[in-house]
Amino acid sequence: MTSKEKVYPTIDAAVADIPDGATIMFGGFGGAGFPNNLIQALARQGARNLSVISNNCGTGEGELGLLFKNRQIRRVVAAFPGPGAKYFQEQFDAGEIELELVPQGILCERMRAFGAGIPAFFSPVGVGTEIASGKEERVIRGKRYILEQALGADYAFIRAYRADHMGNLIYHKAARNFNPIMATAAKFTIAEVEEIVGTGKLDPEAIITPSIFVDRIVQAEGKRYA
Amino acid sequence: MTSKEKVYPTIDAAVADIPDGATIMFGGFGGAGFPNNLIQALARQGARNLSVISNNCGTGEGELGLLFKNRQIRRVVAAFPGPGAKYFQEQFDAGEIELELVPQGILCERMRAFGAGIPAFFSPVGVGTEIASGKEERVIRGKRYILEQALGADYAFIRAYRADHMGNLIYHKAARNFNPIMATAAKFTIAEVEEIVGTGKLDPEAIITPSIFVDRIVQAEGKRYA
Amino acid sequence: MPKARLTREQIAERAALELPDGAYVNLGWGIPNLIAAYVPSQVTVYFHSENGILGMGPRAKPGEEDFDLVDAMKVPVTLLPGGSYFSQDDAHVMTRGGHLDICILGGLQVSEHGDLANWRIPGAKGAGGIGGAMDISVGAQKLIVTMEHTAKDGSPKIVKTCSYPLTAIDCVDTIITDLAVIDVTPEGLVLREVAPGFTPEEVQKFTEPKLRYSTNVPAMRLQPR
Amino acid sequence: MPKARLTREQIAERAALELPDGAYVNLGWGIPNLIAAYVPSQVTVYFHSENGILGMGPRAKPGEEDFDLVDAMKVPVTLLPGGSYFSQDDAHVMTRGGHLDICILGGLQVSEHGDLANWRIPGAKGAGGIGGAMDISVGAQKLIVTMEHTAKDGSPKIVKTCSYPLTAIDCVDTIITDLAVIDVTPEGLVLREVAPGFTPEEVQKFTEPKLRYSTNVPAMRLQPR
Repeated sequence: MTSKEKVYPTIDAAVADIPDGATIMFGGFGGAGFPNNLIQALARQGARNLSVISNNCGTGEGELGLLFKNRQIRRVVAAFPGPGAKYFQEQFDAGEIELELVPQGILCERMRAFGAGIPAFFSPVGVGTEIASGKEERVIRGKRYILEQALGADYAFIRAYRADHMGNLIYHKAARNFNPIMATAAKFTIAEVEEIVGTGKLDPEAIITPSIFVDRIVQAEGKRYA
Repeated sequence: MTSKEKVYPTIDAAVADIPDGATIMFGGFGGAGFPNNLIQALARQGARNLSVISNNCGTGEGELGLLFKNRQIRRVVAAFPGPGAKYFQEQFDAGEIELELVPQGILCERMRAFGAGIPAFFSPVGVGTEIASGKEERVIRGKRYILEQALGADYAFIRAYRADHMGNLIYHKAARNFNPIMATAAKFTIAEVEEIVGTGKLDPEAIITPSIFVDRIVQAEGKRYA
Repeated sequence: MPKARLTREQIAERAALELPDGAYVNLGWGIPNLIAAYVPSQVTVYFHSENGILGMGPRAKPGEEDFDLVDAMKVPVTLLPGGSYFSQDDAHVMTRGGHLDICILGGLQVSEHGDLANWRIPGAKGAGGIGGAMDISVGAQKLIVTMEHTAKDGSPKIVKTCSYPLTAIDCVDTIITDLAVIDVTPEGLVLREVAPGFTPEEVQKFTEPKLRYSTNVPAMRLQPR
Repeated sequence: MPKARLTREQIAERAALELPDGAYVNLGWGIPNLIAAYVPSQVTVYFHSENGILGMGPRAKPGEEDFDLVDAMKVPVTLLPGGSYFSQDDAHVMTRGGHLDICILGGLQVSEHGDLANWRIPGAKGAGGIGGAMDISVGAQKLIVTMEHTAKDGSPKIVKTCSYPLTAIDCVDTIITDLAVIDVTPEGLVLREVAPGFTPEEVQKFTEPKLRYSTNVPAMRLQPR
């Protein structure tokens, strides 16, 4: 029924056209909901000089770790790179990677703003801390706030539980995390999913990411946890 | 299991303590999802001098119309009061009601901001129109925006399909509309629902309004459409 | 006797040809609301309604209405397979966030700079109402306005500067009327097609700002090519 | 031999008594993570995890883990009846929007004005990480910090001004340590309880800013009243 076919035959095909220098969001938190198949395909594909937006920066070679190991990443926006992010930490210590550290909820909110057409918003988070450095501060109704900017990307790589052929998505438990918000904040969203079902098979009341936010779908392989 | 009992025995009991001068949000759009039972109970209860936030202002005596007929409302924030809002229109023409007209998406976004702890945000909507009057304008990354303020309320009166005893809610089709966002933007949310089910009976993946946003639940009677 | 302009249905029929396969689309009040019936059979588009529906289908048949499933005009509609429900704020993430490919709205006036006025007649009685049009206008990837070319008193609705309260500035990409298809470009208004039987010069007469056009302006298409 | 301060488990046990029936609660890393086990049986509270869980239950039993259901510390947990899943942005609508009744975080330093430092030790190697603590700190209706009263070198962690990078200013309501329960008030720090066997004067010695206290400061409660 869908006229623009969104389902891709292979994971490698789904990431084949990612250019060097792209900005990519990666879903996932605490080991759950990372698009590990897409990450591994991007490692094979070899795009370099990437900017990435992700809560974490991998665990060893797992999750985003592989892309750091391969030195494909130049710049990071993250809330908690993580002590297990061995390759990131090494390159950060060596001054080879640029890092913007963002409070986790503000990382979410800046992406939501982008997806919602809001260019900037005032926030109470980080007032009086080093996070406020260089940001406009304003008192609104008696409280101090700082101005935060919307955060978008060229691509979102996300992980979902089920997709239909039209691109509607549902997630699994706490593997939902950053995936839905990133789908709204990228120009182009690629989802790896555990199962692809016929259009109309998902409950329209329970769809979390409507098809309008999804450009490409691909069946994930076994590697749920990298 | 819930220690703070949220389920109220009658609709009148659920609105008994609304004070004069309260600011109340009302869900509903296009005839669907209005909390008509709560509205009618509030008419019986008689609170006056109310400020209301609602997309529409009623159709005849239906929906919010009854509260205007009873002259319980002093101030309105709305996107589309509606030509059928007879009592509102009469009192507006007579200068008896103060109206703030807000673009529909910005009405939503200002409520979401309040619920999300965001005091103000820049918006592209209404730039160069009378909506921009008196608002700060700023060019961000080459585009013009105006500053919009968060919009909260003392109470939200909402309509849902099913609740569990803990206060989790799901909705029915396009009757969802403003109800979930208002639940996040009011200090106190009262939901009339078609059915109350045992805690644990709603699919945790499909809950639209988590219990944290709901303070009081009451079984709706037959009057789904006023 | 004046020549016959297009009917409202014919404006809708022409506008339907602007919908590319796979597009996510919002249709506003008035003529736009007639367009869905004219989408060419080989084209699939997905209709968005700002009260929280994506993949909206045709109007519900009499006797099969669900009044919890209405469109933004309160009309009972249906949901197609693959459709979804969401809240009004999420519906406007889609409008304002630039996720809709094409939006088609009615118009009272359009300026040569692409400003749109469509929500209020100056001096009208009552409170008026904005609805979702402002959010839709600023966010649409492509905004088409469908309307009659002139007002009831014969005055042009395509003007140098809108005198009616504005909906959004610099937002209209294309105007489709009962006389013409006109693109708003940085160089001004470009006459792309004229109604069958009319000349560019005749269309110019009913249009306040200057139109640019080539020597051979084709007639408005009314059937899929 | 120095007197025995409370253990980390006893700090958690005391902190659990601050949870009122029906509260929505977020617990942070460290000592707060021990608190859930000590909630009195007659009290029901709902645990929030910033990765998108409300109504989080105990850790999953060995062999029953679902690694798609982990808490903010990557530990496989469970969901109680009435729990729900949502996205990370919605989870932080709850934190920042003031919807959580009580949040309990670990601390490196707390100032007499209620400023909290808990995310980075100055001069530490590596990139550091903020996580959700900043959002949680500014939004909590009530913020409790649980920590040891002094650092490993014996220096006070309750200070006039934090020297560590701040998490949030003016956010802490109550400090619960292995020596005391202290409320942050507009008039300064008020010593509410002292650890069994300690005097207010002894607690003051381990605390940089001046504590206010009455002549009879009760001992810290460790069981439900």
